[in-house]
Amino acid sequence: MLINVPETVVADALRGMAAAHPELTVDVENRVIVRRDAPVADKVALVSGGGSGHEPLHGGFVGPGMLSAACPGEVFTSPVPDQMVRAAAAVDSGKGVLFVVKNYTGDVLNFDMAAELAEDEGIQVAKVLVDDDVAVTDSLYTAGRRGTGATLFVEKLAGAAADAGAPLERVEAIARRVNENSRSLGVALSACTTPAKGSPTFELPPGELELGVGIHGEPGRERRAMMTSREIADFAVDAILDDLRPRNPVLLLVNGMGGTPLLELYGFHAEVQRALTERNIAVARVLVGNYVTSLDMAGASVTLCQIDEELLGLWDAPVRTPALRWGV
Amino acid sequence: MLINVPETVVADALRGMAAAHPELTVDVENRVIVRRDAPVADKVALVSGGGSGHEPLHGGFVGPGMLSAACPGEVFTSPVPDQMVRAAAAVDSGKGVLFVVKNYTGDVLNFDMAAELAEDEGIQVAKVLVDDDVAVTDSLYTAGRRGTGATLFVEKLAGAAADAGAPLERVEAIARRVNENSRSLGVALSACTTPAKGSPTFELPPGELELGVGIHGEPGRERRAMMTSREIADFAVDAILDDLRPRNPVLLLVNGMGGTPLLELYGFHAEVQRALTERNIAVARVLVGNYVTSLDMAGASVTLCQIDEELLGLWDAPVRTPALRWGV
Amino acid sequence: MLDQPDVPDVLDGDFFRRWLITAAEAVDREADRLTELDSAIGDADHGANLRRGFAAVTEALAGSEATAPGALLALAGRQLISKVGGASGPLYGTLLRTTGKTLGDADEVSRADLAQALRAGVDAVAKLGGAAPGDKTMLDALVPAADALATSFDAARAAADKGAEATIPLQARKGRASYLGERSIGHQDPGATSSALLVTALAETADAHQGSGGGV
Amino acid sequence: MLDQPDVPDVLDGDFFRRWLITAAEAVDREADRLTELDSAIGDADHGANLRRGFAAVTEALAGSEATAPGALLALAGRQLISKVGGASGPLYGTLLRTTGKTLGDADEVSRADLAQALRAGVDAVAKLGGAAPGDKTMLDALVPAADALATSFDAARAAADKGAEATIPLQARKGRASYLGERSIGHQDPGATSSALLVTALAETADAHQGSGGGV
Ligand SMILES: Nc1ncnc2c1ncn2[C@@H]1O[C@H](COP(=O)(O)OP(=O)(O)O)[C@@H](O)[C@H]1O
Ligand SMILES: Nc1ncnc2c1ncn2[C@@H]1O[C@H](COP(=O)(O)OP(=O)(O)O)[C@@H](O)[C@H]1O
Ligand SMILES: [Mg+2]
Ligand SMILES: [Mg+2]
Ligand SMILES: [Mg+2]
Ligand SMILES: [Mg+2]
Repeated sequence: MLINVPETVVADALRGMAAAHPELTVDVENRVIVRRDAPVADKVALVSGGGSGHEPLHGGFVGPGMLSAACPGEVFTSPVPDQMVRAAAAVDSGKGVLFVVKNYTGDVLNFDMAAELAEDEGIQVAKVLVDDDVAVTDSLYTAGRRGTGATLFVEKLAGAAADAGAPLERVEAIARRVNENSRSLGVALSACTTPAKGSPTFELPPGELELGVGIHGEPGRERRAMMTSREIADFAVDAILDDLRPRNPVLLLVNGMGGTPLLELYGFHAEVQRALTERNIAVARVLVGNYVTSLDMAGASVTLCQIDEELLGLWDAPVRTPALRWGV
Repeated sequence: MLINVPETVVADALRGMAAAHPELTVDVENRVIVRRDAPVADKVALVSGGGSGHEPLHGGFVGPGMLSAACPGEVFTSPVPDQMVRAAAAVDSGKGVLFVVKNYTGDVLNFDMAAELAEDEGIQVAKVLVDDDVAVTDSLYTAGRRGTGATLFVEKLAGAAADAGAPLERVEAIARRVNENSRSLGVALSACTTPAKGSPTFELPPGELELGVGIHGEPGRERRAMMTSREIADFAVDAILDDLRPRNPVLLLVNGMGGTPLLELYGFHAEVQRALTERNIAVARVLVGNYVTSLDMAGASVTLCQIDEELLGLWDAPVRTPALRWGV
Repeated sequence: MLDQPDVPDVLDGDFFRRWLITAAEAVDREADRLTELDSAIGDADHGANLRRGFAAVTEALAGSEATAPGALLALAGRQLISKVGGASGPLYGTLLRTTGKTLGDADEVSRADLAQALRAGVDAVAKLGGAAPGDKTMLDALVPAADALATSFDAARAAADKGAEATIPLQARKGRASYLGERSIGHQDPGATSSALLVTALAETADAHQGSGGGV
Repeated sequence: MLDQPDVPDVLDGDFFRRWLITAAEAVDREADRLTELDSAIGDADHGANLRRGFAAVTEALAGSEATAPGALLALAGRQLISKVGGASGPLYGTLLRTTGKTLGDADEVSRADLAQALRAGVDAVAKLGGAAPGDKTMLDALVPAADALATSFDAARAAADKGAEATIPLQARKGRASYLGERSIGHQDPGATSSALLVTALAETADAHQGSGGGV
């Protein structure tokens, strides 16, 4: 690994982010990444965060049109409440703060504690849980669906709504709507290596793959003999459409897990497009790249979000962050 | 690997690029990626290309402010003259075409042949060779320095000059100046796996690294026991400064080889910044990310380009491509 | 001694400090094993998480004048909440904070007091995380340990160890191991394992306390 | 036969077609080995490159009416230039095109004619790539093979094989193997190896030609 020691990986990365992005204020000690111009007057603020190792999520999505601040935890470990409270205080303009929380026990518990503490400090807080991963059954027998690729959609679309001046309840409602209309499925062609462990999180022999993986190097729901890009695309699209049958056009995210070359990811995207066309799903907008990663894991995930005119407008609205930028 | 069969990897990727980027015209059969609005009247055009496997280079740099067209070859294999001639014909407005060529025997020979053929067709062609890699001694005993990270600088700065209306000789002169003022060094923490071979291009035991690697999965100049991010940064910066002692501020590219997590790359960037500060090198602008990759290779490269006011202005000029975009 | 298997019974601030430090040492020693267990059915960070948290506890203890058992546990719990993150941070933090708060500000407490307070702490963990015994979580070690502590320190240790081991055949229903469905079967839960470490540290502290004459 | 070691000596279009197809088969069969050699000191694509190129040659031959040896080689050379890329595409393409052009439009040529034309082709490769024998490239097999072809097909085959093997101890001075400096020593050059394959295919074609009674 290209690191100094496992203990300083997150702090080192934050120093590197600070030097790379003058438009952000990076508090390395307290682990908070904030838009330099925060708080932006009269605007609802968005705060997200989670374990590190998913870069560019979330820090790379801080900026006009998206997040106001991000709180990076240790690798694959949710941040602590102190970070979120500090972030909320830094970005709140008085119009309130939306916490965007991926549905993992750790993230939920820490953000819940933070929301209580922030409210004690007089900050109005709303929360939205992202839980889009169809590999996990949402039942009494699980911690519920995981939050994965849809996080990008929630942060972008709710961020655009906040930019457009929507009040907190409205921004929250949009975030919830985006989540409810989004589904993802991920596959791993290799495990990933966390700095703390220093070796792959699980053994995956070459010639096999894991279907239905999350973004934390966990094994998936099922192991199979290697499939072609075409077969994986069919599998992922079917798994998603089993659960969400979009009647409107969709936003499509074909996301690399970190270790899959962009060359392969584009090829996989071609197969996903084919699979969607064959199933009569219209794609309104698409994003292909490494956005919600699992360190160096090889693999990819597919996320669909059914949209309407309003959400499409929010998607096309300008965004200016390290990892996502378009419009003026 | 996330592929169908090795033989269709490049074609599959081009189909995926076409579907992802409506602002590009992708000729999958003839393997040419062109700005949709080409030829742009009264503008010098830039054409580059090289083996695939380095994405987003070059196709991801096609667009306003950078390349007019790119020609992707097979994985790690330079494209053939037919592609370059076709690209030149598609983008030439009559003001001529600059070929940006990375200095590899294959690229040089194929672009040379293409230049002859294009000139036969009445297209004015100039060429610039990029050879920035200090790991290779430029002598009678080598094929000369390799072209690596500086390609991005050449394409961006010469592209901005062309956009600003400079004639062919001037665009060529700027490209040459950028190359002459740029130096790179790369390290590999793993080999990469090409689709055709299906296994790593060389054996690199965990706990060792290769110093002075190129971008084609070749072994480097030297193998050593694993070094820390800090040590690697010192090594790379010293190797570069041995050869180029900038008196002006520099552009800095901290480039991931593809398989190194962004988290680690940002941390490495922090160490490169420290190393430069300690050596009194001022950094004017910086780019951190996976821009000139070697498929799934873990590792990073550092590129410095000494700049003046003119080049800085060209750097800050707007660019709108899939992989690089800023300004209006 | 044979008829006094359960001394000491007067537990002062010193005892609680030593428990926490013994626990921190055990966590540090066993961190790799905890991470290994977490990599089988989780995300390979449990050892690193607790090591970081208990290092902060040790440091906070050194910088604090507190002597009351309740205050010490609450201090440790707050450190875990502020420094660990993940699922185990809030859960263990709540365990120690609630246990500490329940003990109140007495300078000395009995084993029975501790057993009762621990029970309250475990209940708070169950409430916060929504899990019950059998879900393959830390509760599978903590619930039987708190019950057995009413009998003796040794009984608590044995119950925690047994509870941790008993998670192996279970299918997880909470935490990230639950994502694996049936594939979570056959692996020991990392959180139950770390809970057993903490209870073992408690029993060892009691053993030493007794040896050093600190017991009744 | 013993005093006729060097038949055939009249080489027609059919002979050249069979040479190119035999070469294509050999390249296809040995592609993995070529790639393996290229992965030691290059970029692991030489086998795939030539397989792609010679598949295009085979296809182009099938679609062409050409019968003159020179035209057939030039056609093959153009295919390699248009389909291979990399260093070997222009170099092998130039080899065959120049050899073909030098043979002119005769319907039949002698071995001596071919030896002379191949010499011209090899010179063109040396000029294009700027390499010389001893630089650890395809020239280390091609130059001695072209010389020996003046004597016999078998001599050419032996010389090419020997030349390819002799690249092992050399340090590369051209192509991407040169980037490795001293680390290029100890590996056989992929391009010299593929050149030996092509010359072997030539000698095999001659053997079969003779067997089938096509010789003098
Ligand atoms: N809802 C819950 N209730 C009780 N314990 C839980 C719950 N969820 C997870 N745990 C415990 O937490 C442990 C994992 O802790 P850790 O690895 O530090 O956090 P994370 O799962 O966030 O990575 C599990 O082994 C389990 O014992
Ligand atoms: N300048 C040169 N002159 C002659 N042959 C060369 C030269 N450069 C490379 N070669 C030959 O080309 C071979 C490599 O071909 P190939 O792998 O297909 O191309 P690339 O090096 O572009 O990947 C080398 O093994 C060598 O024999
Ligand atoms: Mg975790
Ligand atoms: Mg090549
Ligand atoms: Mg964990
Ligand atoms: Mg090669």
